[in-house]
Amino acid sequence: METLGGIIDNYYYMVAVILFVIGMYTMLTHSNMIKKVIAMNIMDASVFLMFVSVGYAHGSQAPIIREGAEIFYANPLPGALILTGIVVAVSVTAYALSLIVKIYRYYDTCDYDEICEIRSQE
Amino acid sequence: MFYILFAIFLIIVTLFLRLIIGVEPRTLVTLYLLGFIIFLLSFTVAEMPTFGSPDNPAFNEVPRRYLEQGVAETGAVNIVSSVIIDYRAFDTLGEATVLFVAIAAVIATLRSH
Amino acid sequence: MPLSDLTRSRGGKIPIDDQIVRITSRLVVPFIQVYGIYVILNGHLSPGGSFSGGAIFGASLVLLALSFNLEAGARQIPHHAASLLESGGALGYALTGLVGVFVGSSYLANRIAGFPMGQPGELFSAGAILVITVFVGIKVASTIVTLFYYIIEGEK
Amino acid sequence: MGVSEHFPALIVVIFFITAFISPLLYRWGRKFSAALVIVTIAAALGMTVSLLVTVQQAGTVFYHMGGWPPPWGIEFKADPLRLFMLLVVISVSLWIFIFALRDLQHELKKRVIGWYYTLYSILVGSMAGIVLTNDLFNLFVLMEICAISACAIISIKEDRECLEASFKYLILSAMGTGCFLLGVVMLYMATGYLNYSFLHLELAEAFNYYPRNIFTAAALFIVAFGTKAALFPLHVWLPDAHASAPSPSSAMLSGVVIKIYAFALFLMFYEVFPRTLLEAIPLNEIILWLAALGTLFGSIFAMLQSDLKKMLAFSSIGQIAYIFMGIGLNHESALVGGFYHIMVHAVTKAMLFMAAGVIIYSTGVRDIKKLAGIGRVLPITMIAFTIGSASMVGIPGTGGLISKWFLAISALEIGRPVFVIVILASSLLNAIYYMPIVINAFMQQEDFKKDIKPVPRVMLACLVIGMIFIVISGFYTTPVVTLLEQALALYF
Repeated sequence: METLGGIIDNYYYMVAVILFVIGMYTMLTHSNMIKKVIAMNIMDASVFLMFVSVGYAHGSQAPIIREGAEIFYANPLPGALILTGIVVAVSVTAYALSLIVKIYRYYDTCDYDEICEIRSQE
Repeated sequence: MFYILFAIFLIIVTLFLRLIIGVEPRTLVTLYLLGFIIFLLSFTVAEMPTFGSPDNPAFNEVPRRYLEQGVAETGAVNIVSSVIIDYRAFDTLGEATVLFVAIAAVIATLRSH
Repeated sequence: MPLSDLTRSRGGKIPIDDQIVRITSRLVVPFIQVYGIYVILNGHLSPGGSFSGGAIFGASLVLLALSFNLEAGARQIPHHAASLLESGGALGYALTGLVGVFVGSSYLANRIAGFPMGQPGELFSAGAILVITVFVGIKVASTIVTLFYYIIEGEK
Repeated sequence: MGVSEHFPALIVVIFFITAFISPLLYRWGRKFSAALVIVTIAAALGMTVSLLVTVQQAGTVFYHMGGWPPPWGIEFKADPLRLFMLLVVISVSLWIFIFALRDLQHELKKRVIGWYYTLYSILVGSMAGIVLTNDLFNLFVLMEICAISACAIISIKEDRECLEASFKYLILSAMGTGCFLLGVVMLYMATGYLNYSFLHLELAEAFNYYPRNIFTAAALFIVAFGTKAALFPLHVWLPDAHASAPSPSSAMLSGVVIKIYAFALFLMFYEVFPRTLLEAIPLNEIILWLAALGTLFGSIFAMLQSDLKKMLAFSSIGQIAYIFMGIGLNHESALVGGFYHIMVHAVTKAMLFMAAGVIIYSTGVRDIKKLAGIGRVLPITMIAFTIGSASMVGIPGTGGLISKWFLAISALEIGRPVFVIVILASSLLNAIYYMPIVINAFMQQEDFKKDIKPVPRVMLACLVIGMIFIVISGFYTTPVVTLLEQALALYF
């Protein structure tokens, strides 16, 4: 019961974990390359969700300082790190897509199993 | 007792998935593996510092200094900006390099084929 | 239908040839660009910053290329200019960091390297942060445009 | 002090600056950018040596980026062990780059060679960063730079196999970094720090409150670095990627890149996680057994290959496992063996890939069976191959013996003779697949085709340098071993 209570308290983290596993499942079982790239993005997004929610506290506001007001600000560090993380994920995605474009040129398919079949026939 | 019940439950689920829905054995193995991972991770989640609580370990002196002295030390009102471009500027240099290397990789790949 | 088939069937052009799209995007693009520049320059004052602003600015150029045709869009930013901006943005960042080494404080130092801090909350404040934001904004905008063109050209 | 106190940052940054400048130089010709990269690597080498001298005199150097002290800013740390690693990385990459200058001209299209130099420079810079950084998130960013540039120097070759191999590598390493970042989140959540030293202190206390977080993080780190360093069951991407790449890329990837991740895992275990964690759950044991399986299975898979480069790639899986064995044995002299193996294997495997590259350049043959009698046509290349194989097997007089010796001795000291048997068995297996190639190459009286391209002198000179180094590392071991013992004493 204690475990269940902990999970309900931390439902943001639980959603992130479920998303992570969905991404992993898609990456392992689907043979379509574009789906693999999407799965990679889902995994990254789940980790970002988890990281950003670490920085949140109930009732806190965005960390843009306003003079003279007594405001409880959120932790700026996770948000700042995730900005970096998102750009990194975008770069990897761009490169993976460019590889898929070229693989499609050679085989006329984006499906990994079909590519293996084509190669075994040659 | 609990474990026996759980094992019977698993066997029934396996038979249901395999015989009635017709899931491939490979997918079945992957599903169980991922179910196991979810199981372990949810135990971890249950023990994590409570979400949204202001006395989490993450709210230590690091963000406090950013929030209290960030404006004076970096001159930027947006603390996220002052973290990414001043306190942790090398990360952002790495990030610009990631963008650059992505471009270089894309150009190299597309031009060579 | 994959994008490559579309481009092949229409002689290498993306088949958007619509008056409404063209005029609307021609109207909207300047505003998007100004907004992008605003987001970049206010990175240290408000939410946003170099990456969001650069992405907005780059998206405007991509919109232009999509609503007209690729050749006209490509004329907006020739390849060598794009690569100059690419390298220039990143190089500017790395060299701004070197200022700290030359004055003897530390790599990527801001206040202790003697950048003018200004009054917090004003546009020209925060020293190196503003400089670096502008460089990274240029870099991100040109990256988005270059990625778009190279992946489209790779289709041909 | 002057500029020299900024060396830890400059070693990394000059590679990035070179990479940013080099596309602008293509208009005036590739020679300028090649020269620029060579100058950069040489400068970095000089800085590393000077830093090593400073560190040995004055102790570990910390460098604060932007002048912000550790929990707030990013810190670089230069201790003797990291500098040893850096020295290996930078000098091996200089050596491979000189080989690449000549070899790439027949493997790549002319218009992408310039981009190869750019990517190479970023790759070396990011590896230097991974070695030096003392911050988890910075490690993540640098790992991604390293992953993309490593994939790009594979896919740059005009061959569709390279594209697939590179895609596979990219996806798996993206999964690895995803797992790594999840681990970082768990540690950050429990402690609020990202700096290694602060984490180490704080985790010892946080272990009482959030043990599961820390266990999960450790497991995720093993998966992440295991994937990237091709630890045995996670190695699936390696053979394709390393075999299909252009020869200098193979040398670089097999020789240096995978070891960087093994080193990063070492740092996680010895600098980040508290000792109590390793006592509470046998993480070392898991790594140790995976490594033992890896040494055996890597060699067994290698035996089944008919392609020369694929065989070398599988042999890398067996050899990287020795390094993990050094980490897993958790004993000082085992780690000396592991780190010695990092150095020796970096040189040996790079040289073997270079020799394979020379053979392919000159004759176009990749099939192992067709190599019979090649020793009479390409004598220097095959002598290099022989010495490299001898070092892989661990024949006395080569560096490969020394590392295996240290590993075996420490396995005996801890009282685990099983691993001595594993090391012996894997050496035997290595001999089974390396020696026939060598023997056939020299003994067979096959009439080789006459259409053999003359091998450029630069490439042969590179092979000779490798040979000399392997033989020296087999006899004159004292300076490196002393350095490693002193460096590792800081971790125990």
